[in-house]
Amino acid sequence: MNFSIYDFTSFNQWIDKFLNDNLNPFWAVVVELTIIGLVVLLFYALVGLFLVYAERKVCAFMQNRVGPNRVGPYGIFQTIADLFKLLMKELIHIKSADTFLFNIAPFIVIIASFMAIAAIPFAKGLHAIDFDIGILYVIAVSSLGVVGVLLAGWSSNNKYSLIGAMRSGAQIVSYELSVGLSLLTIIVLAGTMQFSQIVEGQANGWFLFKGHIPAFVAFVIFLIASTAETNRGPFDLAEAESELTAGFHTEYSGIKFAFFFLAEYMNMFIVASIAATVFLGGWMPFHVGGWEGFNRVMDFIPPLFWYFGKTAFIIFLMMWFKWTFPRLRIDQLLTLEWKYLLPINLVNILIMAFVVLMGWHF
Amino acid sequence: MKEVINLPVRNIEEEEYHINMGPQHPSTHGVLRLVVSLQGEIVKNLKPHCGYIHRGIEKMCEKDTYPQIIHLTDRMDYLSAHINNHAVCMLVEKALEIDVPERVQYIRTIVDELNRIASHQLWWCSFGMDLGGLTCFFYGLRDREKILDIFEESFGSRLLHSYYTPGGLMMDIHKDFQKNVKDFIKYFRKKIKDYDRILTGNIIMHERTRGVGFLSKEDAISYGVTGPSGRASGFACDVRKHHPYGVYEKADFKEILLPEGDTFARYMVRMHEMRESMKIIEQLIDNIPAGDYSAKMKAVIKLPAGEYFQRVEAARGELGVYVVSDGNKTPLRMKFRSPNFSNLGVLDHISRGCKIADLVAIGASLDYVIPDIDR
Amino acid sequence: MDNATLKERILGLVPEAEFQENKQFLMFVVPPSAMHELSFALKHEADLAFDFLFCLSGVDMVKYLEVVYHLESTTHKHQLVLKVRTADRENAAVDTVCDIWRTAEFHEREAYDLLGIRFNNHPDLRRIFLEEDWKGYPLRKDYVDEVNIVEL
Amino acid sequence: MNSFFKYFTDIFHAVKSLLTGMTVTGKYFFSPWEIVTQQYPENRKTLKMYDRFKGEVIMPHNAQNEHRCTGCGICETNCPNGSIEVIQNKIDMPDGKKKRIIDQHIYHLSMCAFCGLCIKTCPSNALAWGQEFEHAVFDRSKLTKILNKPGSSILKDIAE
Repeated sequence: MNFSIYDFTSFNQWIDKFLNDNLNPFWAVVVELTIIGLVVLLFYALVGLFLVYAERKVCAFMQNRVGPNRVGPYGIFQTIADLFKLLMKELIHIKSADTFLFNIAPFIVIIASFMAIAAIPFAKGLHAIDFDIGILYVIAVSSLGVVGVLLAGWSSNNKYSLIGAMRSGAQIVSYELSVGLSLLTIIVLAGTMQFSQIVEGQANGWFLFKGHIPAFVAFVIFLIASTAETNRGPFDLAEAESELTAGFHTEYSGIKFAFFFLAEYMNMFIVASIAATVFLGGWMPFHVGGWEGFNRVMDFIPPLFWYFGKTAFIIFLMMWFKWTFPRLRIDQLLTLEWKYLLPINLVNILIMAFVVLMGWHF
Repeated sequence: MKEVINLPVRNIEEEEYHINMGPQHPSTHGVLRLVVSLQGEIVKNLKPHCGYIHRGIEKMCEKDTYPQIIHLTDRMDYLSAHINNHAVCMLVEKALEIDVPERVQYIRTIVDELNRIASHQLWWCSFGMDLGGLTCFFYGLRDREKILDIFEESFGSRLLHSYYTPGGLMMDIHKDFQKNVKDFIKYFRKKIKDYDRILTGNIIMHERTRGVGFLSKEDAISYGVTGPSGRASGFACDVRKHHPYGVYEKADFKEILLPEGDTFARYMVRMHEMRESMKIIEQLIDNIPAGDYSAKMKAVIKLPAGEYFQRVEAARGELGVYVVSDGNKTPLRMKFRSPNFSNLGVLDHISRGCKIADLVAIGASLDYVIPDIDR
Repeated sequence: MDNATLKERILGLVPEAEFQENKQFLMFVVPPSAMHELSFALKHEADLAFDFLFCLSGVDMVKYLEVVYHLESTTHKHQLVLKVRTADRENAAVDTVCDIWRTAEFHEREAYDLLGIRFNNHPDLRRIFLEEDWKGYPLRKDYVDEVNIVEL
Repeated sequence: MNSFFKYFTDIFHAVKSLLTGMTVTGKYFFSPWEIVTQQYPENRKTLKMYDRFKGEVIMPHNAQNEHRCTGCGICETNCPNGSIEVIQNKIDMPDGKKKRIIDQHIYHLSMCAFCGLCIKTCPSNALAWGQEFEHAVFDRSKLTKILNKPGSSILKDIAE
């Protein structure tokens, strides 16, 4: 048995073999699923907490502030303190709310983001499920979250919430198109929807560079559209605190509010990791076709590091957007999608198909 | 036997969807309540409800002597406290026909303009924040802090100064005042470029504000919309130009007039005004004449019986003080024509047919301070 | 237009207007019945063109209640003050001018709220600062409120 | 064709304006020396208020525990909010006359509007601004202060 931080395949096989040796096959699968579930849950909570902290620090530095600095050194335990505060807060019962839907909405939101994590490859072999339609699955699952948002807005029986939820509905329906189409551009180039193969396909250069202009356009569109899809940055119309106080989660308190909050950050993490995987090679180190020595040096940096570095970069970009731009109006949001992003995207796919057909990519 | 219930026939088209914006709402800048009737996201009409922090300043003034009134005027439009003080002081000086020393006039003008810049900076913060750009808020406050530091050093407090007294000033300016003001102007000339880069030039901001909340010149005059909001509609209403006071006649500055009348014009007028104010200060700061910081005043100030009116250009528009005196040391009636109160009246007119997001932008561009509306 | 000709002009419009001495403004006391008509003329006649009502205040002069209109013309730059008096404290009523100068709508509501001067034909005459069920008019000199007003 | 070009120039200008905005926030992100926040309770030692800062009204006493207040009550009449109460005492002078002196100068900080009229109008300059600004207390009654210290007396040359 030998495992390294460069390849987790043998480690996984070792666990699988160990369980199968000691248990009957059914229980081995159950134990494996439980382990994966627990690991993902733990990962989810940790990343969520870290992202909240990171966001607060990033925005603080952009605004000439220090940010959280009271709980622990440099305030690193601030979000944990916040979590405890939210856990202990009263869950306010809304009298005229649709109680069942009101309670179920935060879970729908959080489950949608939870499911998407399963398909994301973190490193070679560190991959919960490797679907052959991985991208399709992630797009399908991550857009389920809007159902939760709509239910939350509707069931709160609050006018601000309803307006926020309706805005969010309109927003996701339109921007889902751009997200899908921009990923489709890369699928045309990669020729597969399986995440592991997409990553492998970037062994001699990331798709962003291999697909040059059309890939770059698709990357920019994906960044914009995915920011919109996660209800963040200049597209946080569903929350829009200066207009709708807090939008769809106005009436939520305590841990239910924390679920929405956490789901927002996890969605951000998910779209960032999709962008990193599809455009920037996922865990694949920075390779240039033909430069063997250079590639060797790059290989020396562990894949997990590459993966989280790229994801953090995309997340930083999204935070940068959020803390710089004013918010769009709902009609401008839809104009941006239907008049600019969608037509450009369609043309871009054609160009990409042409490029692939003629073999003009690297 | 079942009872037959006659449900009223509901006409969805005619039903109004009311939203209470406020009294606690992030974008009303205080405790103002707007009852907004919506159709979808489109505002059909709105009714402002004010008075949540009505303190009866006009009634309190009837019990106070004139020097005591000064500290009440601080608390009306707290963002242009010096300018409010100036109005009352000038009114008393005019009624008593006192010649105020030249030095006092200069200091008052400079401090007024500093206050105007500070007020516009805070407006810029909240404008950016209302549009959703939270970072603007911190940049604006960061630079406003510099002015507040100058105020604190010279006058002892940051927001409610009570620095002017009838006939002069509470105390002379601090010895570092001139140097600090010049340093600030140098600093702010650099920083205001950031303001332009982050918000003025931003495409989202243009889209959000261009053509939104149009107010024609005729309506601006009829509704009495003064100050930067009125001047953005082309209404030449700058009291500093048309009824000069202080030493504004000695300073060379432009009255910013823009013809567009939309939210963006109201934004631009204020941005230009900050630069004009800096120009005024630069012209005056080195020429403060030596002299006394207060004229000789009697211990008890009694205004001769009669009526007096004084207009000044506050940061948000024209502030009028109307006093009816019966010869006592307290006024018989003191009325403040507050700029925000008149500006609020136009909100219903210009926000009809726009969206909720536009309503927030319009409200931010009118820049109301609720204590000034309620008084 | 200078104040002397303006005075003649106003007296020509409303002969029963009473001229008042004031250092700052040209000031007239106008009978309540003539106020609306005069306002209309002031706003719309080209040589007068008083289009900017920069202050409207209600005053309790103990003997009578008074509404003071401060007017300015943005084209001719002349100013004028009109006053309307009513001795009836119980049912003080004056014609509204908010159809002529829209800014009067809020200022008249304020005068109604704090001084109890009713404005005929006002589209929305409600209390503006105080609650609907407030008793009395606080800015009147005979207003007593032992709960809310603290005597120092 | 014109509108076709406009479509692309619009996009170009939009992206350019957005990037300009991002350079500003990006610049501040990477320049932590521009941070303006003060670490308040930690910097208490180095924090110095300006001389003229209006923290509270105080009555300066000298080393012999003497103040300058004659108890005339002008500050009380000038205070717009009634936050000063002057309680006077009558003492018998050696020559048989009665003389008013100050017993207690009560200052309600909770009602003070910091207008400075008491300090400005005081004929003997007995009052001044104090630089203390941490006024938060758990009990409102602690905000009522007696400005003349116990056992203090009036400065000789003021009394005459």
